Amino acid sequence: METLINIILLTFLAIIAIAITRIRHLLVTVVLTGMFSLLSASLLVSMDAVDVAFTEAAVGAGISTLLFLSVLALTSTEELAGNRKFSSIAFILVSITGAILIYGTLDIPKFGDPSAPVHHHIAERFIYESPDEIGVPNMVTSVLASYRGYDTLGETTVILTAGIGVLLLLGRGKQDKETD
Amino acid sequence: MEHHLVLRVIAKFIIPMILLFAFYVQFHGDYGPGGGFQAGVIFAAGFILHALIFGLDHTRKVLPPVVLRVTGALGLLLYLGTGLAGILLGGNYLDYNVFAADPISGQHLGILLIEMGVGITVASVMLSLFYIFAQP
Amino acid sequence: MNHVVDILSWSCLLAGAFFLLIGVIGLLRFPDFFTRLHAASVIETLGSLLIVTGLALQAEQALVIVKLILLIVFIMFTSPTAAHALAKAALHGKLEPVTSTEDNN
Amino acid sequence: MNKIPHALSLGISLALLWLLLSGHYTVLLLALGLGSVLLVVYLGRRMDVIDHEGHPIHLKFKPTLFYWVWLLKEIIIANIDVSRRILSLRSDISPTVVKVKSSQKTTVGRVIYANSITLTPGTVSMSIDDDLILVHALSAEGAAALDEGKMDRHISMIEEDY
Amino acid sequence: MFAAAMIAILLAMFMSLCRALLGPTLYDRLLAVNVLGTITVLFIAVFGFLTGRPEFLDIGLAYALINFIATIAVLKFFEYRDMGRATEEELDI
Repeated sequence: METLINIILLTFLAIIAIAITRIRHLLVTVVLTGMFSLLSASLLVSMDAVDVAFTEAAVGAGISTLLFLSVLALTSTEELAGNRKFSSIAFILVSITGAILIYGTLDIPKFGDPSAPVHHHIAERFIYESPDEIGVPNMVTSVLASYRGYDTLGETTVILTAGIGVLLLLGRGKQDKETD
Repeated sequence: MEHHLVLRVIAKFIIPMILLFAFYVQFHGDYGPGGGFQAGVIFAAGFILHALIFGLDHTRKVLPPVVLRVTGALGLLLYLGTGLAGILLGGNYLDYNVFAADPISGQHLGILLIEMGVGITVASVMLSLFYIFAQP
Repeated sequence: MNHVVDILSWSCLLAGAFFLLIGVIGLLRFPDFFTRLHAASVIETLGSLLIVTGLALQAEQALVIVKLILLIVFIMFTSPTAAHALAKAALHGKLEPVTSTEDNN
Repeated sequence: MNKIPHALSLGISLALLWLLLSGHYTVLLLALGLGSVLLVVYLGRRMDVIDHEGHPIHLKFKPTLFYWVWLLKEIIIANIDVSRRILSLRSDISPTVVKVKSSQKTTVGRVIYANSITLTPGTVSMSIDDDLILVHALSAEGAAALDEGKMDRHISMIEEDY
Repeated sequence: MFAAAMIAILLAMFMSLCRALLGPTLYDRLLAVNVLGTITVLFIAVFGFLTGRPEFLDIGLAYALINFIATIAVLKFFEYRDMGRATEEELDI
């Protein structure tokens, strides 16, 4: 049942992705992106990645559409009509790359395979020791905040630096206006 | 004269709930899905709704951009400070076991503190980004 | 007793699924935006209400029931607001509702 | 206008919401909840969202409860009606735009009226202009039923005179 | 029985997707996204029960609370071309 749901949701995602690439009107693209976010949150829930799904829900519903729209307000709502001619060289190149990538996936362990190497490195220790060592019911939090505390520190730093970067790029002229 | 009446009244009603829900997500990351990042984004979303309905100028008065810049850095400092406190109390960097008599409550306290740091930083950065982009 | 609750919850779930499907059929079938709004509100009111009720009858913890009730209350507050905003904006965007009668102002 | 009662009542309802959501009643989490509620009330006051509009404590309690039950009944009836129209082979709709008079004296009353109209399928409120609500109805019968003003009277009843 | 509800939800997702792709106006697409938001909330709730772990409801609550912000933002953009202005001034409906 869950596999079936995953496949159906992935199909929906693919349909929307194709539509987004075909549509020129950028407002429509933003709306469809919102739809993509809703469906991928559903997919993440059905794949049992609840914390990631929560992030997707919060960011997709609260922030990302807003930021897209604000960017559109600064630029334009219509995509420029670029070169849309069919190019056979590009097509062949893309097909070969795609075929290589698909060939590469053959060596990857099956989806959800419990004997995959990644599940035997350190995850086992986290899963079995976490209730005794950390004592927090949500294991994602104990991994994120305690076992992988350095990672999360790095991520938070990245968020702050990214924010500072945007503020430096876009905030300059406005800062002056503010102090006037 | 008062045009978006429905939006205004419902926003007044729902904004406090969004903010409280953000705090709920922040402090219950230990027990269910959620944590600092999600909470920060939801908190920012509450303020964004306020800016959409009542105007950016009003929101900027409630939470000035300068304050956001300070709190954004403070959140990260809280994280870093929690790590340093581990060293000062005789453990390793970001080792929470030494915060309390037994490791479990020490871990609990440490996780609470760093999640708070993450939440403050994320909320501040998200709102700053929105302010910058939305300013006409 | 248990069977009664089960049957009740199953019929709620089935009825909810039924109204959900009717709503989206209306969303596809109706001729213009304003009439589609009505079809959408079938999903947002009775469809979600019945499904959430069906789930609440199956829940074992009180906390889950409380959260389901909060869920439906929030939906009941936000969805008409969004629908109203949509209708208002469509009207503002010079989208003329198709009406069957001529004298409507 | 005095806003203290509104802030107090908002604080109490937010605390209730926290207790309902939380499910963990340890000292630490209750203290954090109290802090959160106080912070939200403070922010709400700064945001100007705490007043008779955002937190209508002037509504009468018993009629409000009665109104919710009545509205639920109306929603179910309207849903069945709209579903019948969706499923009928030759589309049985006659979209109509009408202006409905609202007799509520406060903005909150009007918003409740407009949202109730939207919440019952078959009618959508499109804009509010003083005491006139522009409504799009799926069928002429639905518009006529709304024009009778039964819902309007129900909502006016839950408004306290003030 | 949760499975039956799940099938209906997936079908409803697909059909609202169709409405979003067909349009024809931007408002129709927005309406479809709004409906999909409600359906997603139901999906999350039903999925939690389907797999016997109904603790996913917080995500549904988050959606129920903040999903309409995006709708309002798009509408506001459509009316003003700008996110920051207050909605109460100069609107000529």
